[in-house]
Amino acid sequence: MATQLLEKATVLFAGDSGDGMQLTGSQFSLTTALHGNDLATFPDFPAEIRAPIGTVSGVSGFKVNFGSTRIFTSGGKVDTLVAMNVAALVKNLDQLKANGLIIVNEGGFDARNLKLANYTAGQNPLTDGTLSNFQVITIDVNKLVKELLKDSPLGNKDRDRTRNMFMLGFVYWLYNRNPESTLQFLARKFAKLPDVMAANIAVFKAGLHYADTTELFSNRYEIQPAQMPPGKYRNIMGNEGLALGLVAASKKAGLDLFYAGYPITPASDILHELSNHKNFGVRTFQAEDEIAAIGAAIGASFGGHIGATGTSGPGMALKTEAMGLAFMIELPLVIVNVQRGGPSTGLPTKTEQADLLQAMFGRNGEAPMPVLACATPSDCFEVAFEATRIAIEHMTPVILLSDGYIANGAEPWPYPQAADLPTVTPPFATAETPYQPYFRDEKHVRQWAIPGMKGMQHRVGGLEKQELTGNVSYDAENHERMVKTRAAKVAAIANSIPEQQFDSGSTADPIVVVSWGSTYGASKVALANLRKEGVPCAHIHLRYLNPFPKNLGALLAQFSKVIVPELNDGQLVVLLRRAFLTPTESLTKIQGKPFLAAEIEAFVKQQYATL
Amino acid sequence: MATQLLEKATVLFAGDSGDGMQLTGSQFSLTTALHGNDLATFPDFPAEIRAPIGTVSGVSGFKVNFGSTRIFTSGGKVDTLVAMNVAALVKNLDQLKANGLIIVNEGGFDARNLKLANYTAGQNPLTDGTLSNFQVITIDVNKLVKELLKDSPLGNKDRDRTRNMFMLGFVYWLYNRNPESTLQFLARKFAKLPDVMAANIAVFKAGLHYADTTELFSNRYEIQPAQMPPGKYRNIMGNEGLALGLVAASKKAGLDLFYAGYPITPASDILHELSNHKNFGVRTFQAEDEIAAIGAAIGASFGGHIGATGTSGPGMALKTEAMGLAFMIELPLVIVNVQRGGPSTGLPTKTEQADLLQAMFGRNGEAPMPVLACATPSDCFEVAFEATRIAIEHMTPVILLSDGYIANGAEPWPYPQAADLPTVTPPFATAETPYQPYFRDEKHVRQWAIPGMKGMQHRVGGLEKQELTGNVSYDAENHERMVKTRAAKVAAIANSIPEQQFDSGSTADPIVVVSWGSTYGASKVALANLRKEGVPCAHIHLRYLNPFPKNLGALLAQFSKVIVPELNDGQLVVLLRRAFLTPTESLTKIQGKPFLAAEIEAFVKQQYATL
Amino acid sequence: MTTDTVTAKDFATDQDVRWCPGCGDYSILKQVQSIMPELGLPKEDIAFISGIGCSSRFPYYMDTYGMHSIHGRATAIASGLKAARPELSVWIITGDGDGLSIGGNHLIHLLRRNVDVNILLFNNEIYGLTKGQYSPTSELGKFTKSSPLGVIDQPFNPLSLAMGADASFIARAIDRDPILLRDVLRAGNLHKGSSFIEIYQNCNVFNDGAFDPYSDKKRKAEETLILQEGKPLVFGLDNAMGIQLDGLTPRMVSLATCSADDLWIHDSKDHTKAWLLTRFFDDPKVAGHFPRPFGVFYQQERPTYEKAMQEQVKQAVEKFGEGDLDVLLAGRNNWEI
Amino acid sequence: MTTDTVTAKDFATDQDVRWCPGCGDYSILKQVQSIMPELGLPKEDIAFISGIGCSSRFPYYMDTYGMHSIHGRATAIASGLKAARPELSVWIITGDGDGLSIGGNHLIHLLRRNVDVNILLFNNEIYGLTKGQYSPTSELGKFTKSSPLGVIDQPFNPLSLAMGADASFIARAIDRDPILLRDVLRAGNLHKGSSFIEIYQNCNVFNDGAFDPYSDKKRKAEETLILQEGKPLVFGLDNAMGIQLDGLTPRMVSLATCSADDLWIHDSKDHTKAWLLTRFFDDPKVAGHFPRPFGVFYQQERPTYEKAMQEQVKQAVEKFGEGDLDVLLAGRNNWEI
Ligand SMILES: Cc1ncc(C[n+]2csc(CCOP(=O)(O)OP(=O)(O)O)c2C)c(N)n1
Ligand SMILES: Cc1ncc(C[n+]2csc(CCOP(=O)(O)OP(=O)(O)O)c2C)c(N)n1
Ligand code: SF4
Ligand code: SF4
Ligand SMILES: [Mg+2]
Ligand SMILES: [Mg+2]
Repeated sequence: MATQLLEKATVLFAGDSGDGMQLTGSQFSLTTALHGNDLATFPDFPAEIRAPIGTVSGVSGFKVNFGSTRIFTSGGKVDTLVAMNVAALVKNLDQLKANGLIIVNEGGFDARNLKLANYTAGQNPLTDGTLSNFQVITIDVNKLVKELLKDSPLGNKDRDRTRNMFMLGFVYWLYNRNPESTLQFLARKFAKLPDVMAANIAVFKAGLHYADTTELFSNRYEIQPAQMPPGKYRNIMGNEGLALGLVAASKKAGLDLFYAGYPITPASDILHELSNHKNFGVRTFQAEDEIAAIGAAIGASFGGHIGATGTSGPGMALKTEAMGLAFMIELPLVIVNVQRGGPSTGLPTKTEQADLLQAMFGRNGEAPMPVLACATPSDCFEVAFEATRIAIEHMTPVILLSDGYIANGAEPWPYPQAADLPTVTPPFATAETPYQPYFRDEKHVRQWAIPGMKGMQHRVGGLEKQELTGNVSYDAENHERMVKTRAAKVAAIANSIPEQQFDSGSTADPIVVVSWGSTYGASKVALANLRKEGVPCAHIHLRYLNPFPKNLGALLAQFSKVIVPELNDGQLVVLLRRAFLTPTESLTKIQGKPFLAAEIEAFVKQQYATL
Repeated sequence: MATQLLEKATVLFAGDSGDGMQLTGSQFSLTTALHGNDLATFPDFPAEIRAPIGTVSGVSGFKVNFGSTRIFTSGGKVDTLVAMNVAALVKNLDQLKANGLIIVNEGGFDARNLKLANYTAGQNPLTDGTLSNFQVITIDVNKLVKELLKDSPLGNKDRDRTRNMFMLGFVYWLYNRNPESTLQFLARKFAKLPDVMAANIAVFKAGLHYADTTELFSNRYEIQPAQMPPGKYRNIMGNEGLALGLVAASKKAGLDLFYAGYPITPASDILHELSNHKNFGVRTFQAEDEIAAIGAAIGASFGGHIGATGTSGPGMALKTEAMGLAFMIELPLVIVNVQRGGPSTGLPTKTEQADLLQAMFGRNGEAPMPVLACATPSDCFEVAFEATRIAIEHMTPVILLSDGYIANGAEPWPYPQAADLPTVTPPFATAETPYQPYFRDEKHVRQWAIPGMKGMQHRVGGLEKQELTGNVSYDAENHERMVKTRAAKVAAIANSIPEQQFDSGSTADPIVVVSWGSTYGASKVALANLRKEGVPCAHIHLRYLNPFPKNLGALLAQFSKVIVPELNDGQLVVLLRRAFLTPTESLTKIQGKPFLAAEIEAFVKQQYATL
Repeated sequence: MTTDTVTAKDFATDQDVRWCPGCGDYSILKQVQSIMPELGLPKEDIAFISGIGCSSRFPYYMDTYGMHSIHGRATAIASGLKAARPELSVWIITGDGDGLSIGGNHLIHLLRRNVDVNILLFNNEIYGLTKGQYSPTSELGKFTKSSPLGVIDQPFNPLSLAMGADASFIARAIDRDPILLRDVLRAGNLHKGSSFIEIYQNCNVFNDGAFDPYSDKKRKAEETLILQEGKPLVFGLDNAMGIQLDGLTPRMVSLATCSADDLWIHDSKDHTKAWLLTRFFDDPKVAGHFPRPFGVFYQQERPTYEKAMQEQVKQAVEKFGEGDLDVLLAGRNNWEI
Repeated sequence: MTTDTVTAKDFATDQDVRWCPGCGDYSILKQVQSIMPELGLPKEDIAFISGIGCSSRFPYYMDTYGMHSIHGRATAIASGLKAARPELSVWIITGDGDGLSIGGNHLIHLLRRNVDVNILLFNNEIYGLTKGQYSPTSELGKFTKSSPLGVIDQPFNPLSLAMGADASFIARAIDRDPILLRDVLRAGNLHKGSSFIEIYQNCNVFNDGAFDPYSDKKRKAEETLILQEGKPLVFGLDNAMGIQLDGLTPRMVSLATCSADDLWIHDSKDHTKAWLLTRFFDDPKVAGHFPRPFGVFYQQERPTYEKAMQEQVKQAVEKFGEGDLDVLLAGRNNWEI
């Protein structure tokens, strides 16, 4: 049996919502990460909990892009598609590379499934030539599993649920993965259900063996460990990284984290994750709604914890009034928006970047807040840490934008050592001088006195306040000064953040691509390809959207073309025009899914042609 | 007794919150309007219901600017200041013209009042030379009223409450006003309290007579009727005009108006006003909060009424999620924001224009809505009518921005005849073709089917919907098309609104001042003065902020300098840069009060000098 | 459309029903559709308004006018719709999260106002759509995705809450007893005023079996107390048990030792009794617990909000005459130039 | 600071008190300041959190930590503060609009969670700060700025609502009875859990005299029923009248014809009795109406939210050890390159 060395590959597991594709994909990812590959994943599931079985709208998919080189997106076209039923095949066929491999569960192609996927009687994609440009392997997993488990004490439903393990084992063999961590996982997960454990392990191994023994393949694939910088790695999902970033920053600030949230897709996992870390002094508060959540977080911050709250678009809308309060009382607070397709309820399980202007301007009155965005699952950790640092050290609410794509995506992460993380210093009031709640330091930051600090009792609130004393003031000039000072305080954060660097290229290039948030990966890959092809373009990725890094305007001014790819109708463009009057070329995609590198490449080339 | 003819004058009535200055000012305004003068008013009162008596923060003022020429602002410096007590004098002295007239109630300058206004014992502005540059008339109104009413059956408190009438009568004499309408007003207001009526009338007349007989003046003033276009006039306050605009448009559309609100300064009066017009089929719903208010209005629109809701900044923040729903389900809805000083609770009784960007961008996802702004109290009527027309004819929520300055201000209004108002045509579905809720006409407008229409049952909602059918759709391309179509629908409104005109000047001038909302008046006066002085500048006033009139970009491109005065930190500027990359000079004032024309003049001159 | 030819099927739409197989929502949908013809209204005069949640997908499956609105706000939206259009039959579909968590305030305000709508609160004691966090009706100590160490928030007693908010009609039903569910729906529909109907609904994915005591064939008789107007409160196998009132204190008694005449007779007009019934809310795992009542607890006639609003419009017309726009525009004081 | 030397005055700030002269808020401020020393806590361990409204200006006048937050959200903010800092004494100041209209939902959720705070709801049956619109406690038919034809919304019964939300402590007081007000404040402070205290407060500008029946010297005795633990319910001039319970039905009786021993004895632990007392809510203009009860209606010990939260943190530490950041960052599966 020959082993073919590949540089990278993309595998897509697709099946019905009930087929366990998310678990299958996660296991494959973990094993692949442990194998030393770099990777990126992209789960894609329906908005319904259990969309109608067998229908196209009920298909759940999990895509893994992995390689021996660095991986920056969850991949474009797919090399290997696992299709558990007709609908899964139909829905994903257009993602497959020409001559790509399809592994089909024949059991999912019976008359019922064909009908549910809208095939007329007698038609079947397995036989009608649809798949003639692909390599197809057909296995009747249903039958095999039935046979294998015929003596199992499990009921039919539970038996059928193991089918995904067959496919997982099969693909492990194909890509030469080590089954060990999955075997351990199954043992742990079903520790209390020995029959279920036995069945799953048996089926998983059956998949492995079936691939090995049936001579379906003339070769298997090997993707060698990637040349990643040496260090300790783990797999991390975006929401998980974000949660850990909050915990880490709170610890480095010597504060307890108080996270208040109301469940909403795709932000709920932050709440779930943090509720498991109470031994870090983390308190999680599931509030009655998003307003109560930010309210409770403000209360906790007033009490000297670091308050944080997370949500997605519709919940963000509800928080805006309270964000204004947090802004006025100048307390640290982290507000996370894991963006999803909008507007309104929109596309709850899909990704989008259309809440940037809401983050910037979605409040009554002049209430500028720092806004940061995460680029990748592991970047979520860093940005959450940084957002928390800014909130605490600058006594301000901070908005952190993530999105559904990175929130649910995963990648290997060279996690840091606690000791190497920077210390965060809350500007606590000291007893040296009489406490004045709105006395400010040279960064315009006020001092923080929390209940329990003797002699520093004071009142804060949403009415305009007098400089220094914080007493209510309706004085005209005082109001103007306070508005300007609060703006200056946020602007001054630019002094404490790094200057903007190039991700690739330099001012010598005529074109620059400016990305933000999750469009990082696709932009990076596109730029690498373009430069290979000789298109002279640079890449700037923005972590800080407000304030911008100090040198950004000067940098952009040096390019003939500034190209801004965004998963919205052109929102960063508004901010660049506002700040620098930069003429920009906007590349937008509003389809609930991430850019393909190829889309960015094509656009840049087209723009290059007009230079 | 000589009568001096004046072109215009500004009178400011100032006293304690309990002194009835708002009523005094309104009466003076009404009489002045009936006299045929043009006028503009500006009430200015504390946020507290009854701020501590006698203190500067408790002062309530009402300013009336009136003339025989057209009046566009509530005036700059004051000619005549009526001061009921020390605090009223202290607070307003800097508004007085050099050599201006002060009419002082000496009874309000006793030791207690002096102390409350922070005078140290023995000091008194009446005697310490503070007023040497002014004409001062001192009357002990307290004593006179006490004497006058010594036989009145009224209690002390009620007697004291009539003091404002003395001043009113006094000023009527001075400015030659006809007392008749005020006498009628008092008779009507206190019809059920004959003693109170008698006392008020007696004191009012006493004021008139006192001025006439005491020879305090060598002359009185006359301000002749203004040269206003002929027609029928009435006085109108901004919120009142806005309410009438909503009623009128609903009638012209053949729909009932359903107004849902939650009280908030300075928007509450719209609710109050409309609750008096139930005989027009108007329903008012005082909701439990702003979210319920917009919710109920959406429900009413779904039911085929024209739903409207009004609020101010903090309430607007709460409505943003539901605005997204209204945008998705494409129902007519008018959302009024009477802006006040922000952020957060801010300066509730002061004016500001700082919610423009919130109106534009304060929603999750891509949800552009038409935004209009009112310029003056009477313009409130027209813009409310127009906003309602757009909402109905284009099936979209529309945001209407007013502010505290015009909401509470008043001016004479050449009110229209109902028959002359345009007809509004709701795009009701017809039975000709099978109803498809998201079928659109050439303006991208969908048809409206309301409960009770047979065979047109359909479901709407906040999830993304399929073109034509309106069924839920998670399809990628459909989503992109729908986002673009909804934006195109709003953009297409530019075809149904007038092209932008100049308020004064033309493209021949090198400078243009672009105003929006309530800065209209000050800008207009400034521009008139500037042009008189030979500064070549034009004036564009924007009623439509989204979409902009079609020709706006082309117009602006023809000027060397675009100056944008705003009562915020530069928000329209963001929109102009976004739309046209227009370099702008921003003139901002964030003091909770309107521009003075002089401030705009100075800025324009300074900019002119750098040309 | 003549309404007497209409059947349940006419109320189905062409949309695929997208709940999980086995979800209790199916039964509720079926019972609602099946009583629709009894309304005696054409389909176009009926509206279903929902918030967000699994349950809130309901309107897509009803061939009436409908809105799948935003989380927690169906009550507010329906209030506006009914106030504007009193002649419509308006149904609100909500969940324990949608109606009691984010939407709690609009719900209690609607109830006190007595807007004449029917509120069906699908209580599955969990957040279904967001995949399994605890809700305001989840029991103390419950392990869920967001409470890995157990819930520490005392749950609401939804019917007590509704009574606290002066609801004029409250009832409880369960997905697995279609006959009772239909009876309750009918009664709610007939009631003029806000009808608050809590429906226990099994979420077989995230909270399977939460209401088994009340539907399980073996336990049902002991655990449920079916309320029947004018009838004594009896329960248990062969109705061998009854409830007696000893002063303010309800007691369970055996009919072997006590005559049915001495039992508490159900009177849905009695406010205090209804309150006491809402307090039959024990954990069925606790010894000596009371059975859980089902049926109509309380109904009271009082003026509805939309009628009062209509009345004011009528009065205003009587008093001031049909509004004349020209009079309004001219105001009280005007002059000519 | 030794707390025993502290007096009411120490709790005043240097800010001018800005309520209208004659406003009932002054008395409430005074009584609160005067019981503060009895808390036995240094000033820095006390926090007053308010929403928006006339009443909500309160924190500016208390020399403790304080927040004048946004409309309706004090309850949410205080929940977070107390959960984070259980050792603080947290007081919520709210109005009938702030607490029951826009803030109704946070209020009922706080009550069910039993966060150990004291809620003072200043009920003046009007919106004061926005100048006189009706509130959710304004009576039917009332003419206000926003109801020129009379209110059509049935008002809340705030104490019934609180009981519906499973409040663990409810009480009523009035601005003009300082002694009773102080007693109730003390009881609320001592209660471990959410103390919901409704305080009738005269708004002499927009709703003057709303509570005159309960404060007017001449009518007070007939119109108020002062609840005293373990004592019979008596009222009227010379306590000549009493309340008896006839089954579930309360009746007013004359003590001339009935012995005090047969009267209803106040027991603030009795949930059903407390409920019945909240229903003593008649319009005093209606003949045969019951007197309005004042004092502590109900108190029940049950676990507080913040204690349970603290407990979980402790348990987590016991089970998993004090969190080690390096272990957290490394996760379960990692590898070295
Ligand atoms: C403003 C807002 N917050 C949160 C959500 C997410 N969300 C959708 S449904 C839901 C709760 C669902 O629970 P429930 O109302 O009990 O309905 P079920 O799914 O159980 O039928 C939540 C939190 C949302 N859509 N909008
Ligand atoms: C979001 C929001 N909506 C509305 C308001 C306006 N507002 C301020 S206080 C208030 C109600 C006041 O009534 P209440 O709570 O009874 O307090 P009171 O003034 O009577 O003490 C309202 C509606 C606001 N500040 N914020
Ligand atoms: S998740 Fe639960 S409630 Fe939702 S559809 Fe599935 S079974 Fe029903
Ligand atoms: S308006 Fe009423 S509640 Fe407000 S301060 Fe004045 S008297 Fe008190
Ligand atoms: Mg639920
Ligand atoms: Mg009030």
